[in-house]
Amino acid sequence: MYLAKIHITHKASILDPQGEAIKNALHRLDYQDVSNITAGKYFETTLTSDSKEQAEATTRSICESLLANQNMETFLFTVEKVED
Amino acid sequence: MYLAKIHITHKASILDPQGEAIKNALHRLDYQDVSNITAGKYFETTLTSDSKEQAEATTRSICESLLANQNMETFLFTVEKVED
Amino acid sequence: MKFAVISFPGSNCDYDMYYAIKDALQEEVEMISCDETSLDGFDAALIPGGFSYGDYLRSGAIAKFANIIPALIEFANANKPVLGVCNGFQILTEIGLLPGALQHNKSMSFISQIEPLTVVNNETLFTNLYKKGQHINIPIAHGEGNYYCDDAQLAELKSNNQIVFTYDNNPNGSCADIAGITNQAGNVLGMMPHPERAVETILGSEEGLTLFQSILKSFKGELNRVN
Amino acid sequence: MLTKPELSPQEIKDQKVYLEWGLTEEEYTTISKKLLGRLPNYTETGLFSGMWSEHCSYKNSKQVLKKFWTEGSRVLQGPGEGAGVLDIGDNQAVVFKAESHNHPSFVEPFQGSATGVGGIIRDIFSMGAKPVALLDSLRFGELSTPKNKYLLDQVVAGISHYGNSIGVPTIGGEIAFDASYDGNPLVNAMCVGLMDKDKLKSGVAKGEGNSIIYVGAKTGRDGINGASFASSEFSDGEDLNRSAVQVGDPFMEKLLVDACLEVIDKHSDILVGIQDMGACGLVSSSAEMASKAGSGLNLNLDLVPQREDHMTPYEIMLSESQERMVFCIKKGHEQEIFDVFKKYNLDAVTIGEVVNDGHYTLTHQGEVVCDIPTASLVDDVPEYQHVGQKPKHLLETKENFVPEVTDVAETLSKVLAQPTVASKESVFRQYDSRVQANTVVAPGSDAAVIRVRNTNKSLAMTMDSNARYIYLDPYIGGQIAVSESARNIVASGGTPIGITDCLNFGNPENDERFYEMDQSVQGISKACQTFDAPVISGNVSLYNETDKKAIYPTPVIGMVGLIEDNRHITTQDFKTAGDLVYVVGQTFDDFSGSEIQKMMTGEIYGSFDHFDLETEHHNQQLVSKAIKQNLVQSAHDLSEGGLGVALAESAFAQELGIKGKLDLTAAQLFSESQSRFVISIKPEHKSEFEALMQDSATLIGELTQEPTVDIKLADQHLIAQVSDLKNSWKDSLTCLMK
Ligand SMILES: Nc1ncnc2c1ncn2[C@@H]1O[C@H](COP(=O)(O)OP(=O)(O)O)[C@@H](O)[C@H]1O
Ligand SMILES: [Mg+2]
Repeated sequence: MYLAKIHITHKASILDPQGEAIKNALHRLDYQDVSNITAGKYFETTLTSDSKEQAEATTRSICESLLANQNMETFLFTVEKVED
Repeated sequence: MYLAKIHITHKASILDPQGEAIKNALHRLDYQDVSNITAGKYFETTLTSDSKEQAEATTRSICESLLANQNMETFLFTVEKVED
Repeated sequence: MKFAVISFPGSNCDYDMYYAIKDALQEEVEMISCDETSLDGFDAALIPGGFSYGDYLRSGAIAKFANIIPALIEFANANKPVLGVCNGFQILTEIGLLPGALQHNKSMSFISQIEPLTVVNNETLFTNLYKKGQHINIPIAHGEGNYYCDDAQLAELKSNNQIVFTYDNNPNGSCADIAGITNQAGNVLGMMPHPERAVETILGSEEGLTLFQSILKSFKGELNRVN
Repeated sequence: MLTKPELSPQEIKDQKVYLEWGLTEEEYTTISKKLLGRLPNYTETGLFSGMWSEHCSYKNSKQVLKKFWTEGSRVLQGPGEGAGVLDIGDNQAVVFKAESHNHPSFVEPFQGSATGVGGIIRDIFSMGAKPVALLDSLRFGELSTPKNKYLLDQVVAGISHYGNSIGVPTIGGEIAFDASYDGNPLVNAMCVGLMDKDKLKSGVAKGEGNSIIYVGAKTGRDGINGASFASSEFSDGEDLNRSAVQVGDPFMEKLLVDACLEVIDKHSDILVGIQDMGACGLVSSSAEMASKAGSGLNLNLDLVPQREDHMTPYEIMLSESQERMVFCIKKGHEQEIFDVFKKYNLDAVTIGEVVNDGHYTLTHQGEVVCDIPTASLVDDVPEYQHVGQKPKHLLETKENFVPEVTDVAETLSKVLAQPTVASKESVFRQYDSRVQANTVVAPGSDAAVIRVRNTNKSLAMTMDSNARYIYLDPYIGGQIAVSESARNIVASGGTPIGITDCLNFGNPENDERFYEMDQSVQGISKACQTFDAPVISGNVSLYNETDKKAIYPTPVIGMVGLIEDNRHITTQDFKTAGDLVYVVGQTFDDFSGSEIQKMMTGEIYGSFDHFDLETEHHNQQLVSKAIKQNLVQSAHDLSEGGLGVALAESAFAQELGIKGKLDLTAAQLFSESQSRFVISIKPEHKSEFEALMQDSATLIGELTQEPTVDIKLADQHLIAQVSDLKNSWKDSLTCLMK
């Protein structure tokens, strides 16, 4: 069994209203040392693939087809083998 | 300057509607080797704190007070020093 | 009786609530900003629906830090009526006046429709003019209305009679079909359906008005008891 | 595109970069030789390319738009401003407009449709009106491909996200599917607003020394020069190289609406003009405001709030970042505006001033980066005259289609399941249709209805168009589009008072496409005059072609009607067993472009031999009278699928049956003859109703508690369970989306 950890973040230049709203809230709450915050998504997937290569291929494919909106987002992932 | 990477995930015992919906979609798309997927949030924060300890304290505090709903979610973070 | 409607940036049912009190119930009502710090002089507080601060992180999450919140908690602890509808319900759970949390609808999409509900508990200050077990139709409109709490909490809600409204055909996956609950003391009600959209026949239903009339009735009863 | 170093004026000329930006050889020559007397620099060329695009200038469509009928006694503001305005009495006015966001929605369906909604809402409140309702008209390719399913899913999610969050109810619309929209979906949104008549504002910048104030969101590199892209055909593979997508922030816009309406309400005396930043962002809003008064502007781009570092003047001026507006404010009163916006936590900064020399001057980091006559951007755009040519497919003659229906119940069930006919509930349940607590008739009936608070009046509204008809006969099809809208309004108890339109067509430089646009506009205009419903606003989206294949000509009509007395509000649902059911209007063999033709043959062809605008108007007036005399229990207009579909749809809500007979063939149950309604009345009104209708209405039978449709036809006996019909109609779209 494999575990994929997937991070999805905004491309630079794309407006991130969620990050903005959180940043404003933190400043109102006086967290002055937070200079920036960006909001993204995180997924953990367990895969029953036969090999690490296959698990990686599947992970890439689901990122491209479903999890990330490539118009606006980029993704990064790692795959590791875990006990069944 | 410090960079905090924050992961917010559902507590294991709690139904994760978003993860469920994605899993169903993936199965419809015939990704049979995906046995499970959980959906979470990922934030990157830059902090101008004076020390790593302070940056960690701030990060913990914003997770507890704002970013995570501790009824349903848990958080994990790392803090590293980065170039200004 | 004097009502406060607490408006947050991004609230969009604040005026609906305001008009429900002013025009349909015909009682005194004032719109107050969440930047205020006091609820002095009010007999009931209403937290309307909408998307406070855009609801970008989690619905209600950012609203819990508004200036008015300590006053609201104090108001609730003084046993005065507090009603949160939709986003108002979400805010009440975030600030801990009500247990549990509201997750994404099971379908993951927004649902707007008229929803049949059952009045499970008609012994609250919000429901005393309904009959127990009465079926009413009230519109819902939400993306995150899937009520969640753990088993122990659910058992407690049941044994204290805190479940006030349930859905007849659970549209969003809420545990135990919950559409609305009160706190233990019974003076704080949170509900996803919108009673303020069902206060005139021309809008298709008056069955939401009964809720506001119940609040008024309890208030008057209380006044008589005190005098 | 973002990182390309700026070329010199000479390099622009030599390398002919202007062609890439959509300016033609002749246009470039006109600009450099005639208008400027020198070569335009990089920034200036960019501004011209945006402002001279079809999207901003209407250079290919003006000739046609002039043919619209825009008069009428209610018109307070016709086409030309952010939105049109009609008088509805009691010092109140209704404001509305529709806009297309086709190209952005193809590239990025969620944000594309969301920002389409955001944009049209800004048009409404920039006139001074409170937005009270949204509608959407959508076209996709067939739901047999994953891409089309994805587009539908995401477009609807985007509309729902923006409209729900900002708190404007989405109360109506339409969706149709046809292969011609493969690779070219249409996403049109309409917004309706209400205001006090005397608060009307316009987008103008005048008065030397008055301040130009920028308000709202910061400027980033979103959708730079989007208008010039929207004005060209796109080909497959383009979705790989695009500049940054525009992201909408409905929360920001909610604050912006509230702040702007506060300025209009409380600071009207110092507000000279207000306009939203739409296509071509800052340049188009500011230059249009100035050109209206023959003014010039000096703008300092360093003062423009920016979200990103190192933005160039070209990027700042042509960015299509959302949720931004421009004000022109009387000199010395700027602080009043800043104070309002501060309360809402929004940026508001003076970025320049009005000057009298007619020059549009931009400075950036101490340098003048643009100095051109304002008029050259707005008024000197060439207008192109086209001559249409009848499309080849209209010259072929083929005998009109008449379907062979062997099992009428089964056919009815199948027609009800066609995606264009089937229930759209799975879509509109995602839209908050009741926020603001004014919705009387939510989606699911004919026109939607919202009441006007504190009066006894309501507004009815609808969006309609049947592009197949227009493809087969642009002139008659255009008339039918308006007629169908009017029929929806009338069935809901209203009187049509005006329309807005979205003209979605292919490449106008192609004579056949131009013919389609020209003829359908003339048809629309004629019908508008007949119904006394002028065109008060609209939008043009041309070049809807992928790899040289054009969409069906799709002018979408958005119509608003007035209901003077709330007792006249009527819905399509049958109410009580025992009520009598009539069909108003005559049924012929009209199958050209019909749902059953497409279903049975997979193609559409044929002519329209029976449509008559006068008959249409006559029937509508009869129905309107019957409603006003309180004779009507339910009214439903007939459209796609014909009488069979309309009867079934009316029966669904209460699950009532109907028993009766009709002197029509089974096939004619699916004829799409126009000008018809299904009406139900209480039996005690029979003689009064029939006296009013004379021979325009035919009794079909009566409603029954037993939920069966039981109608004897000339050649068959239709017997079907309402629940079976309902199931095939109700679940079809959801099943197709799986
Ligand atoms: N995209 C949409 N958004 C909102 N409502 C819609 C949409 N599509 C259809 N509807 C609603 O569904 C109902 C039926 O639509 P339609 O079949 O187009 O009616 P008609 O043929 O009478 O114009 C109408 O109330 C309409 O407003
Ligand atoms: Mg209709």
